[in-house]
Amino acid sequence: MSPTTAMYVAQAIHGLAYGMLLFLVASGLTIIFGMMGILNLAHASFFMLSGYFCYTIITLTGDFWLALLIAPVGAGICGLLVERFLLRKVHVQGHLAELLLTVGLMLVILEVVKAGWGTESMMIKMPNGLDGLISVANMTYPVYRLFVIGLSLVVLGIMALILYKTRLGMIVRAAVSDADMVSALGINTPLVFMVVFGFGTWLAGVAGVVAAPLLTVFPGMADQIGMDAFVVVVVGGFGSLIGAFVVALFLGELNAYGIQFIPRLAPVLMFAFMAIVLAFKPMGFFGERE
Amino acid sequence: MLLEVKDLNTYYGESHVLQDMALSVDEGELVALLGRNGMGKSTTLKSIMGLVKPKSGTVVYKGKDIAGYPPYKVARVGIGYVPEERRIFPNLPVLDNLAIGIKGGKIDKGNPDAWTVDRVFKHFPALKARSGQKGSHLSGGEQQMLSIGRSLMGNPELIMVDEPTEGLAPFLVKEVRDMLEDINQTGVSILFVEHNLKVAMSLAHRLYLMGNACLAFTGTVEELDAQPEIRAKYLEV
Amino acid sequence: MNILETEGLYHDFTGLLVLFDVNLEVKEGERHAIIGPNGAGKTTLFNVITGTYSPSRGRVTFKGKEVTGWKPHKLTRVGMGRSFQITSTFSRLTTFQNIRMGILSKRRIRFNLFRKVDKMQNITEETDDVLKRINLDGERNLPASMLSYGKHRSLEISMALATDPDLVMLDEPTAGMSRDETHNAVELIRRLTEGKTMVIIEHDMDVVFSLADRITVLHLGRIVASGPPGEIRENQTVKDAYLGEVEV
Amino acid sequence: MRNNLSRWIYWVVGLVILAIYPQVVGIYYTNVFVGFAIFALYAVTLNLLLGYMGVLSFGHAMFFGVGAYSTALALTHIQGFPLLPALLVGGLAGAMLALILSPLLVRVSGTAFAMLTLAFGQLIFVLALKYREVTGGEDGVGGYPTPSFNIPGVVSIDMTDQINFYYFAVAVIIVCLWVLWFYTKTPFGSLVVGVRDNAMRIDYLGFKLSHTKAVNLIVSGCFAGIAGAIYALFQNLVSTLGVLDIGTSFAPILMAYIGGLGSFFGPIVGSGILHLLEDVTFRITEQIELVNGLVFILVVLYAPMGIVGLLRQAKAKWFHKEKVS
Repeated sequence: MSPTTAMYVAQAIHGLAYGMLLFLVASGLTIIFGMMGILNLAHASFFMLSGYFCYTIITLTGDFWLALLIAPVGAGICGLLVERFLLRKVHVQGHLAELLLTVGLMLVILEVVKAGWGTESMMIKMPNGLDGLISVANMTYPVYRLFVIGLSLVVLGIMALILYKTRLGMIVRAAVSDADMVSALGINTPLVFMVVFGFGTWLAGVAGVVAAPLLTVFPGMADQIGMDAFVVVVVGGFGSLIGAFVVALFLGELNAYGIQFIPRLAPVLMFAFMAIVLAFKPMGFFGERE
Repeated sequence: MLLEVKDLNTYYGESHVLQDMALSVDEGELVALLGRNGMGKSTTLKSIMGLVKPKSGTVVYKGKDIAGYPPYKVARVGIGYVPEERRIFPNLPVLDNLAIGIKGGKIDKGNPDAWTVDRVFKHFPALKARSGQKGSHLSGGEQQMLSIGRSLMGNPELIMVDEPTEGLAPFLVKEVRDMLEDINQTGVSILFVEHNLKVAMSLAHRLYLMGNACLAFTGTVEELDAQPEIRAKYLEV
Repeated sequence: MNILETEGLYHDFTGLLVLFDVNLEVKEGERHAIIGPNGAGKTTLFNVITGTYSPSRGRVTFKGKEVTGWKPHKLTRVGMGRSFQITSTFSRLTTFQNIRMGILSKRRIRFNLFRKVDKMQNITEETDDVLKRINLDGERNLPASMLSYGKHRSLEISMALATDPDLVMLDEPTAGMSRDETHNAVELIRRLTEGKTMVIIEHDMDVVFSLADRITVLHLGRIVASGPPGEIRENQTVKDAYLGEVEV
Repeated sequence: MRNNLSRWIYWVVGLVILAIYPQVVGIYYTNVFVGFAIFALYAVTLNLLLGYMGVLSFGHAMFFGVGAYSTALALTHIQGFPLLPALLVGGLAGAMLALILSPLLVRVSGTAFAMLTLAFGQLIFVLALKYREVTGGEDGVGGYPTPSFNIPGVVSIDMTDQINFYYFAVAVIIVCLWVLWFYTKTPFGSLVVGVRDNAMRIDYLGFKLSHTKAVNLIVSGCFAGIAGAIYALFQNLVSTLGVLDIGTSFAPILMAYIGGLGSFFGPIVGSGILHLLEDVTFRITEQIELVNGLVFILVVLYAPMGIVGLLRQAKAKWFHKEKVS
């Protein structure tokens, strides 16, 4: 294989890994939006928070796998609490109030993190065995990125199973189109909202831990992925998981190749892409409602 | 009394859309709620269901005041709701639409009277043929049947049906009317809002007539028939 | 002379055909009622004529000019006004402000940035004049959302008329009104549309037969009959399609 | 007549207070006031969209920032660029940006509008960061000359003097606020409110919805740009993180929301409250954003109608009681 091809393939894997991470973050965002109508601007903050949890757990125990297990759960619990004690209270005031509340939350989480862990970038070592390169068919791949892709696929699979094979999933899919009606059929929708919100933040948390060794942990670590996740949700269509998946992978690749060829314009490309899509499809590719 | 509503007051913002509303439904009864547009019929159902929060008043269901309960709790005490526009889940197949209505997700095997998918299909044969279709692919009449069937899956003792025949083709109007009567025969009480007077008068045991935001008349079909001036004032246009 | 004509109008919603070869003719100065059972396509026909949708096929001609696919604001500017079946006012604005919108439009005041609207004496006077004529001067400073149902409906109709259109399209103006309110609304409509052309969708046969010079019956997206009230009353197709059903 | 008289008295008293303010409080609070006034204007322009037209601009910093950068760049690169044109350049830049974006923005409302403005705001932020040779990136553009207020042959006032600048800025901002207030009272202003309540009906009354929205957008962008221009003159430094970042977009939303969306003056009150709060906070902690975040949360939870709304409620209650007793 020629070096150029190898480079293309390497970029593709980079893009795929980032796209998968992006999907983990965006999927929670889009389900929460679809069900509750809340555009959660603090969503990426949970991603970052989980990264810090991961750092602390690794510092204490030295075990990445333990961090992967616990940190996202910690982020998820924070999400549950936020839904239960803050968002639910302002639900009656409408979506603007909810949106602003998440803005406040975003600022608070950021400042709390800065106060608690400082503003330095902190390295997270890749777990043993995943830090090397693997060579297949004359080409080398970074193992960790393959691991990211694999893990994301597993999470994706579990999510699909829950969503399409369980009663909870059925309820969630129904609630995305009409939450009030679901409630009128005897389902405790406030509880479902809370669980889904928690699950969504857990997903962001998983992404946070997995991304930590790649991005390092610092207060700005959520900036790009948070913004990208919004683009994914908007372009893919509010509330559409399939849309989020397709667009996340596409953006991942766009990002990877963009950085390769036009480093300065790469982020611009993404926003331009979003503007073009919205100009023609204000609901996004797979969106059905405002 | 199965359901007894008293002094119910509901506001949308500052406008007082239900003023001291009162009504009752007995076991096995078929009760119609009539009135013109904008009088508060749908709001009455929504206030009972908890979809709109009433400001004051009592909603006593089987001896328990459920006013102000969230919708899911109202549903759990045994009230089914079939909304205007049907509001079926468009992206779910018919079977899943029905399954969502099952309380707790399991059909009570110990109860021989429990509603099952098969039993719903027996009442609405048209749905059976469409059981794999997505909700959005159904016709208006089929959606209405599905919406009623979905509420029955929760084994309610009372269902509240909002405008069951609205927007349906004439031959379907009669069909839906007959289905409601049929379901009532099985022991389910029904409170329904209807603006097709013919359907309402032929179906209901008892009627409530709403004037502006409050009750204007209550009685049997014969009693309303005997008072043409009331009918003229509140119903005919 | 026809003020409004449609020729071979078709419209469909993703595969579902709701208008089928509709040829409607409305003469200048006449009061034309469109009746038909629910789902016949009456409101869709209104929406296609007033520019909410473009028709899938066919032509709309207004005042001798082809206006197929024109947007609502353009149609309003050449003299078409409409009211809605579902009351559609500016809910947080007062009755006065609602009507004033129509007066501003009639006076072609759009991008005036140099005077306070409250200080425009002639606009205020004209608006108050309209309010008096529609018996809403007592509710002048009430937000539209606080009006009673009947008065809210009157406001809805009056907003369409405030722009002083040559052709008024009223979509079920008396829907949900009591008999007294209906009676008043009919009088109001009669008074306000003096000398104008009116097309009205209406379910109340008393209103239709007392108001209309000509009636068009729509059934399943097609025109099944069109003619003066007496003729329509006797038409067997119409009876089968529609009139037979509304009797209680 | 009496009403007119009392209005005059309010104006005169207000202006006298503004005139002697710097002498009374000293230079530090004079500058705090200028900061407050700039953001008051900026928050009012946001409320033209949010409170009047009913759409949330989530990237409003782009108008503010573009105005600030244009002024800063004009002053940096054009020798002897005069003061008032420097302000105009900022306003023009904001208006131009709004004009360019309007074909897209007028098509959407609700969440889509918020998202689209957020996206464009970020796009411009990223562009400014990347094109360092123009914008100076994170370091920004600074140290440009501050022109004097010059009417040839009549007067020349040195604007590097902070007291002088205070008078200049406050005068410009009062004029701008008055213009905007007048704008909301014009026939067109009443149309804008109509868009908020029922956008569809606007079209059926013969007004063109998209044009109406676009003009309001441009007015909002223009005055946000002017606010940015004053900021550029005031700070003598314009950096990406200072004028284009997401925090600069959130600030006016918070101000408008705290003050109350329903009134023209709400955002001004909101700006005042936040600036006071900031001043107090700085004495205790550096973490101004934490306080902002908490304020966001608390206001949404406990004062959804804003401070002006709370006052109105209290007033209504009070008068009600009075009537009863």
